[in-house]
Amino acid sequence: MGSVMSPLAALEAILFVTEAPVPTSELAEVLEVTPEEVERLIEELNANLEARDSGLVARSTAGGWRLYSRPEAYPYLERFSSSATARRLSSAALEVLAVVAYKQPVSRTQIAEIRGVDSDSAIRSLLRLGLIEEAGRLSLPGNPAVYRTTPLFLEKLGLGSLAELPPLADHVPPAEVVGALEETFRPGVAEGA
Amino acid sequence: MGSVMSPLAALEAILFVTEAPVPTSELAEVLEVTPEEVERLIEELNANLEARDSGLVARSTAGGWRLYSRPEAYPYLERFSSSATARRLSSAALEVLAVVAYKQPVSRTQIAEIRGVDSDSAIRSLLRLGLIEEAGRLSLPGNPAVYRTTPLFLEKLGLGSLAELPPLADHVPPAEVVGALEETFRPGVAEGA
Amino acid sequence: MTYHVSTAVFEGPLDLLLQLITRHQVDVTAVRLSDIVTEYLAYLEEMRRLDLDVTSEFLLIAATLIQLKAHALLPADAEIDLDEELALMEERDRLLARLLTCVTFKDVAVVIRHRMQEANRYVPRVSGIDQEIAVPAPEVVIPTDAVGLARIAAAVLARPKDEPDLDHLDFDLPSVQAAIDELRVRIAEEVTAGFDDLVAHCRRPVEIAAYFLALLELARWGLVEVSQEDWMSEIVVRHTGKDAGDLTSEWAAS
Repeated sequence: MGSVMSPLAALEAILFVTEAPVPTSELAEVLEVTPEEVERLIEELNANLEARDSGLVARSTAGGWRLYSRPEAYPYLERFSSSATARRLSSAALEVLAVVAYKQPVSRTQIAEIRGVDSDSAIRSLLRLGLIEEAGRLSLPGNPAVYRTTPLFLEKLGLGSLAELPPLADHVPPAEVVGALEETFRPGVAEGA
Repeated sequence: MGSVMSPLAALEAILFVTEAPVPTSELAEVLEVTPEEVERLIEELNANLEARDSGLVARSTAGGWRLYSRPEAYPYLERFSSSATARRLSSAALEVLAVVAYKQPVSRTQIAEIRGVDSDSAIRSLLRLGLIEEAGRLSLPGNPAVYRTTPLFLEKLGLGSLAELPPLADHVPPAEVVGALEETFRPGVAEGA
Repeated sequence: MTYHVSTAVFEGPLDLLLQLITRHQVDVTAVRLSDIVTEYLAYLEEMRRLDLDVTSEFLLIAATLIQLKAHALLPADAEIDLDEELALMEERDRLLARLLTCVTFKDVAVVIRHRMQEANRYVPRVSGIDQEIAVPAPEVVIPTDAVGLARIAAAVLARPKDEPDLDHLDFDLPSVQAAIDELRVRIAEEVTAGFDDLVAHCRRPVEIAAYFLALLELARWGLVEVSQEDWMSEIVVRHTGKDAGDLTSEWAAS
């Protein structure tokens, strides 16, 4: 084997060592080929991986490409090491994450207002896990920080961008639930039996 | 639940995610095959990698197996390491940098203790980017390295010396945690385990 | 009158209110306001008794609820103060809007969890570049200034160590339902088996506990008979020959 490597092999090596998804344009620059050629190489790589019964797959998340183990390998990885497998978020942390995802940039107080409960510990947890980050400060007393989601959040959700989040409108309660709630809290209606 | 995976594909996935070489015996246990079968599977894996013009190779080092990028990929990785993705500082790396800046010299274990999560990959990143460096070793079991910031770090932040770092006390949010600050970090004690 | 207040888990006043409403909606379409108010107040009382943190927010919502209830009880021809009426309507609308927002985000959080679980099964490599790259350190961009770094350091170092943060812990509890399914198959094949053999593959005590719970459930359904000569001897499990078809236990959901 000589010392020159095919662009296909070089692409795989880069997607292997990277610590975050790599945009197509950047891959094109490093490999000195066109972005179209990068897309074609990635297709070829995935076809090869599939054909050779590989445990790996190249995926596009957070606006870039990266190698991942196939989901079917997950049970083995769980058995192999607990650090390789993700920690599960509490429902409080998930709710805060949902609020930040759709309302960013959003402050601590605004999050607490929406959830109706103090959310500091969940926010700390998400900051530590790198799923949200500070996005500046408000010019209000105490200069409260506002938060936004990180590229890691997109990667962990397998999303290309925030635009791919499911529309919030799809999750507003259906009309009959809203109607029942309104009925319940309507003043001036005598209590029925 | 996904479909079942072949031991060959599972082996590749494990050698892909691992951060340290995995001994044959451990692979045998996780894959539920004999050690001889593991050796055979690794041979098959390397034959497959070669056949599909992969940028990766399974190699045995330090008593175990792991996937590595091929040496021929070096020129590409060199170019990649100065690309935007490779030099972007993650929020985890930024946190580690902040800890090292204010607590130097500080060890891997102490950093993990302070942050509450494993920080090895962030430390590696900062070392590679030349923002921190080894500052000696502790006389403790395993002789763990301690880290300090580099002149490049000062230059990047526009500081003349470490003495010009803003005092930490100015940025501790609530008064009651100030006391806990010193409590958090006790050199030597943290390193005990 | 007596109220049995179970130890429900709720996060804050909105969450409590939502849970009370959902519970009532199980059997009736329109929820009776007075039931909700009564129960909400009962919880408040219980929380005070247990010395739990009853914030002003709990009280504010209680006050709105009581006002709405009082208003609903007034005879239709009673004289009303228009200003008060409007203020109450505003309060009510605000409460409704908050409830709806809260429900919406709870709902979408479930979707996010699902997507994360799916995506989590794809594991990336995190070790970075192994080869010693012999080029000068690349131009790194530090996305903050010295003051920003001080702020980050202060925040990291101030993390309380005495209250362990359990928010991200995955207890990785074994599934009792899975244990039930597995035991049903095995006991039908083996007819008689010792409990120790049935759990021989378990690695952690908590897994054995899951199988034990599963065993109790199977015994309750009459699918197995369980005997033990004395408290130190082996638990013997015998198939009764019954097959109750597709049973779902209360564990199925968890």
